Amino acid sequence: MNPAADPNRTIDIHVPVLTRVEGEGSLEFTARNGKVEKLYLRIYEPPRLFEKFLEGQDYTEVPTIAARVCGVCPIAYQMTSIRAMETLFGVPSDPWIHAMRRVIYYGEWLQSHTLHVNLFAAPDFLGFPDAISMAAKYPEEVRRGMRLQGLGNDLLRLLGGRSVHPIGMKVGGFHRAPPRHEVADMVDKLLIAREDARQFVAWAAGLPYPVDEQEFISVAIQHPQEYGITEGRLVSDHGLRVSFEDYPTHFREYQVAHSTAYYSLMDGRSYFLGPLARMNLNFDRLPQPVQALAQELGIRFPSHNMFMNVVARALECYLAVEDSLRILSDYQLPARPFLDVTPRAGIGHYCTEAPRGMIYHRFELDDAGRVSFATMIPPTSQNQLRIEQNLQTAMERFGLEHSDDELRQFCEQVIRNYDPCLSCSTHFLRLEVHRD
Amino acid sequence: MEHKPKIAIHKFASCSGCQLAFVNMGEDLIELLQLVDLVHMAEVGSMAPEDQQVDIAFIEGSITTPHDVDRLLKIRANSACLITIGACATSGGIQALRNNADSGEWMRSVYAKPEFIQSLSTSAAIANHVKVDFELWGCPVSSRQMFTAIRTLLYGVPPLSLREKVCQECKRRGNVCILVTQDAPCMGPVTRTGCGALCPSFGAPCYTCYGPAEGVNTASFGQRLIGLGLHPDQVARRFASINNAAPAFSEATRLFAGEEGKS
Amino acid sequence: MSVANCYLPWEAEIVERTQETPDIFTWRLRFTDPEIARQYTFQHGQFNMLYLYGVGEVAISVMSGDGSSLLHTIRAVGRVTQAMMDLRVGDRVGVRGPFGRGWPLFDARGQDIVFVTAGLGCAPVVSSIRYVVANRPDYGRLVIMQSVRYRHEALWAPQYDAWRGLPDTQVLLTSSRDKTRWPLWELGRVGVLLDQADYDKNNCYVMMCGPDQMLRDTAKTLIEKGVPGPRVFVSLERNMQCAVGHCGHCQMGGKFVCKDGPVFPFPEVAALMETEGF
Amino acid sequence: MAEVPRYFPRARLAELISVVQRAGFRVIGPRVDQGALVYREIDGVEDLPQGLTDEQAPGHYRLAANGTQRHFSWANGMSAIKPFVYAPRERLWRVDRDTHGIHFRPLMSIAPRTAILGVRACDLSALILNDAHFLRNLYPDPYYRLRRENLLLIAVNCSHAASTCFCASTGDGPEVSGGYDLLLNELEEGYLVHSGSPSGDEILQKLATARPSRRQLDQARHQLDACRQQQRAMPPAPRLTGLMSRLDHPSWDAVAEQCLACGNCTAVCPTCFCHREVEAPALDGQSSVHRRDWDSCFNEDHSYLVGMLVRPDIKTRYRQWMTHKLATWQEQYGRSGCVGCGRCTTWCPVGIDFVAQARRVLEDEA
Ligand SMILES: Cc1cc2nc3c(=O)[nH]c(=O)nc-3n(C[C@H](O)[C@H](O)[C@H](O)COP(=O)(O)OP(=O)(O)OC[C@H]3O[C@@H](n4cnc5c(N)ncnc54)[C@H](O)[C@@H]3O)c2cc1C
Ligand code: SF4
Ligand code: SF4
Ligand code: SF4
Repeated sequence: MNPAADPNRTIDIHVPVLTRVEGEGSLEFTARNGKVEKLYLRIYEPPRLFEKFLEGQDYTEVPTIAARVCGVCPIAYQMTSIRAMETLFGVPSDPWIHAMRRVIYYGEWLQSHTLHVNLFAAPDFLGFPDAISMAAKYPEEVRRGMRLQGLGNDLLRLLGGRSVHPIGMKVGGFHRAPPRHEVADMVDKLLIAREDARQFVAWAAGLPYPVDEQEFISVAIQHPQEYGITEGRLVSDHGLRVSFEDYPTHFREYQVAHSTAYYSLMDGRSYFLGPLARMNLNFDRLPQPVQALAQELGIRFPSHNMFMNVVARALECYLAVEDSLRILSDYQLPARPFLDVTPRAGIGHYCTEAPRGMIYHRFELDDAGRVSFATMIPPTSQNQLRIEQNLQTAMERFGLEHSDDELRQFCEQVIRNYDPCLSCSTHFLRLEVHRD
Repeated sequence: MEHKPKIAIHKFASCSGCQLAFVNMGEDLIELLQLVDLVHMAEVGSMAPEDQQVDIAFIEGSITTPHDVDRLLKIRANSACLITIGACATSGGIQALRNNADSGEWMRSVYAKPEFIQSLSTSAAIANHVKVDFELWGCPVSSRQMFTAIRTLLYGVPPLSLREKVCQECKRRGNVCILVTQDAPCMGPVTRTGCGALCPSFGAPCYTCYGPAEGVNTASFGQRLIGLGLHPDQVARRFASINNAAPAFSEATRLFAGEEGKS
Repeated sequence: MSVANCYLPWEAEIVERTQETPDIFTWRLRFTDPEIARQYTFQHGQFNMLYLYGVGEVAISVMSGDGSSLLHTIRAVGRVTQAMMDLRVGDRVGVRGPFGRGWPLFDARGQDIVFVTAGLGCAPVVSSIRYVVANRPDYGRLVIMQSVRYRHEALWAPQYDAWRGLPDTQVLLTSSRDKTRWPLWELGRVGVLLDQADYDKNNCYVMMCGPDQMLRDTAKTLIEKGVPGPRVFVSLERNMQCAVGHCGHCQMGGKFVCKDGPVFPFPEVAALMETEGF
Repeated sequence: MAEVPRYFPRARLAELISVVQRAGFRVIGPRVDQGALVYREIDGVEDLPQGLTDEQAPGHYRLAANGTQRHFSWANGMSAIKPFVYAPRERLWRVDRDTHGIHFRPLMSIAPRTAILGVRACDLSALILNDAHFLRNLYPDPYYRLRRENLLLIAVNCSHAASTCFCASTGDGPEVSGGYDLLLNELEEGYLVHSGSPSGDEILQKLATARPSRRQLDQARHQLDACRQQQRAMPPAPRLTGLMSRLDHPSWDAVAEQCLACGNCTAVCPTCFCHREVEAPALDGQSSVHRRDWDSCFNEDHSYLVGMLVRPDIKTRYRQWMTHKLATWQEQYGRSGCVGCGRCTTWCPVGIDFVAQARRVLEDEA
């Protein structure tokens, strides 16, 4: 152990590359006289200007291109743009399509969440520098996580053809209805995976987490009956209750002079998105078996301990398995897996719950169904301000007397906890480093 | 095998999807890690510096900043074999669309304070900057492509690279051609094989994510798309998609966007 | 070759390995199954499919030997052959064969024999030269013409020198890319040797191996000089994968080079060799 | 149609299928998929198309209702029998490595006993050509043979020719002349059925059939006669060898402008046999599987030789396809390799008309 350092020293920490996050970013902060003075989360991701590429594209092409913003949550990008256009075109809802959309979403959640819990987060709490060294000590746990991740990929493949940039969805529904025998195979896999998923939650809930109580506003999609994913309205635990098209009146993006990226504010305040926010708002909408497991394991929501985000993620994995199983067990082949759409001019707004939290799209289309203006706001940019605030208070509470190394490690943990997806580069810039 | 080969996966401007394809190998990944040392892959927390000597460096993403160029040169100098993975690294990716646009103008319209952005005006393929030993096309590459490449290299043999058209695999799978039965603007006849004819197997038209095949006849095919009812601009956009900067496709884009005469 | 499954290789061991030039090596192979070794026979000009574990197969002429001592000379040019160069004595490979139609050495008895080769094309021919040399009394004059790009690439140079000393034997060599002329060597393509060759054009067999263009040009010159067309034989190369006339890659018009060839009387293929694309 | 056929009404078709299934065969029949008819496994008569006909033209295929109760009133679908005997992808053998060496083992998948229902005259002719290529060879192909020996062929005489059909001119149709186990003629209200083999006899015995009426026999004959009136005709085989003396004809350049070299034609052609061998090593390095995949002379690697391509461009590749199919095939197998099914024309994405192109090279007025 390091001898305690002087908490009043000037600390300059620069974590050059954040590891075990999606994409690449870095953190830089300076403390003087026991106070954090400056703290930047930097995103390396160079701008890729997707919103611009979308201009002039036919609405049919949008899901394909939008997916490329992020290989980690392409379904969220595809689905949000698809639903934005469908609402504009007035496409009626269809129970089969709705159910299958939940399943493909669960696939993405499961894939992304298990990857995070298993390979990114667990090494932090079990004291390993990375997943590879953890795997040597915990081979069975790592394999179980990989099996569940594989199951997420299988769900994605069933409806989308492949796990990264799936090709199965279109405006109006799906290109293909999976044949019965493929669904039956999937049901078998889900049945087997149930127990894995329960153990996975128990394991995740039992990791030795620090306590990091934070003040924050949770924001998520809420649906009257279901755990909100692709349908519903935006709610917060501070009284927000609005439809998706009201997003622009409450949420605002801004760029700050000293910072590297766009930040988002909701009614002038920072807010928090992601699995924990969803659990905080929608726990009572979870299917019975999922709520029961949480109770059995003593998991309680709402919670303001940031590290419960990992547990929330694990519980959503179980949700994904249970609910997909329920949906696919009653599978019926539809006459057609999509509805016809007729493009029309106007503006379509939509939000869905990406693995990392709510994502917002807005498309302006002309009469031919071509995009004239696009906005896509990923969850990580919305969480950005929250992460920095979290770091600031958590760091002071953790104690600046810790060595630089320990501080650095702690910061990384805090950041990773959000599973920030830095690939969602629509609004991230890379700027010069400002050093003292 | 005397020494365990070292492999690294580096990321430039990309969506991380190709790396994810690697992580998505599932239990094969565990098998693979017994055969090789993964010394650099920020996503999973392995972080050897760029100047560590490796046997195989996989590169994801395109080159968009001067800093990228420095990093890439360092990686190249220290890798016995350098392989690009995915459309971004191999052809510049979807973001290469800005190469033809006034990117200053684009930046201004997307970002309030573009003066902070340090960015080359283009999104360039890795081969535009350094020598590339092999290219794995696809957006994203599949896990299979990656481990087949690694497996073959472990045998001391360059990976095989098939460049036939998607149609061939589509027919092997027994799919009905949706271009012929539904007038769907499927790009299979100009797109390189590798995906297993995924889209047409789902009844969806191919959109070129594996890049141009060998010996493509884009002029004739573009005319055919016009015959199916597409406007020449739509034809140009079919080519100017995921691999818009691949020469065969950027030429086709110019041809149908009618810019041939202007330049 | 096993008639039950013509696709299935047999295991063979590399029992000896010689590096001939920086990129050419010779293997001596032995089938590990003694029964197969015992049954194996071949004709000069035929080839085997050699399989590299985990990578694939290539067509390689059989130089000489029998099932327990099979010689193959290979030039490392691509994926499979370059990796084959790294194999060591004791390593195992797969072998299928022999395939195809060989040289007409039996019909050619009593006649003058003219060998013309260019580049590595010499491999399939060298075994036949050795055969003729070993059965010298059965044949008339022996003329060996060989062109290489550079003199230092001449494989088996000592062997050529030895042949030069045999009675009734002429060895003519040329290098097409060297700048200086060496003693006993000409400069230029194989054509420059044809006038020096001494053989009875009405009673000879010509056997040639090399790039298509050289084969075509030389065959035409020889026929113009009066050699009967059906006495001029060429060994052709085409992409080969199955070696049994199924996969279609080696087709040249109506011929399957793997089973109808690789050795053809020139008139059978003359027309196709005139046009690009066959 | 030498001996007198038997007759059964349409309602009994289901029974025929179940008799065949009970005899231990999986039944492959025409099914609608993505707007076309293709041979797929069927469970029963309900999976067959009914009242559908096909409209085919260069680069164009559509199904349309024709107001009948018929199941076979269409010309042909996307593929013939080829994929069921010569699989698009076939694992040939596997090799395992251990400290003793490498061990080869053939991978002969057990070919299920397969009945194909709805086989056309052109398909059967093509099958005979497939046999010639794969079996009447110094090295018969064991994989092909296994599948071939497990086939039961239930053929149907065509009652309608598509605009792309020209089997009458190649002598391969529309009437089935042999090589089947059972042969059907579909009439308005039922089927005439012939047996062509002992297996056919066996099945026919288990089926309740009747003597056909004169009217029914006439109907079958008229249908076939009508079907012989086809819009396209390939020049006779001896003329086709003339392609080889026209290798410099300018129309090869013209067709190369249009051809995509995508190989759809060779893939749907029931007689094309080209394939490549592919190695699939296991990740752990302890074993490897060697397989073959359909290939096409339109692919660059088809004619690859170290450092060069024998056929470097679309022109030489298109010319290879046409000259092989129509001319040099005759040298190999004693007849042209084209059975007049017209698939290469229908399924060409840019609609190159095979017959018209052959005529252009031969400067033959249609
Ligand atoms: C009848 C015959 C006899 C031959 N005898 C010899 C010999 O004795 N010694 C020798 O060194 N070479 C010989 N060759 C040539 C040898 O087969 C090729 O050099 C070899 O196939 C190249 O394979 P590669 O994988 O190293 O090259 P790549 O360039 O990587 O070729 C890839 C693949 O293409 C095919 N291919 C490429 N070139 C040829 C070719 N010329 N012939 C057939 N298939 C090819 C093979 O399947 C090969 O694996 C012979 C070829 C034939 C047809
Ligand atoms: S069919 Fe085309 S777009 Fe679809 S996965 Fe394959 S290459 Fe990509
Ligand atoms: S060449 Fe065309 S018409 Fe002839 S058999 Fe083949 S696909 Fe049918
Ligand atoms: S060479 Fe071409 S035309 Fe001939 S069988 Fe092969 S693929 Fe078909």
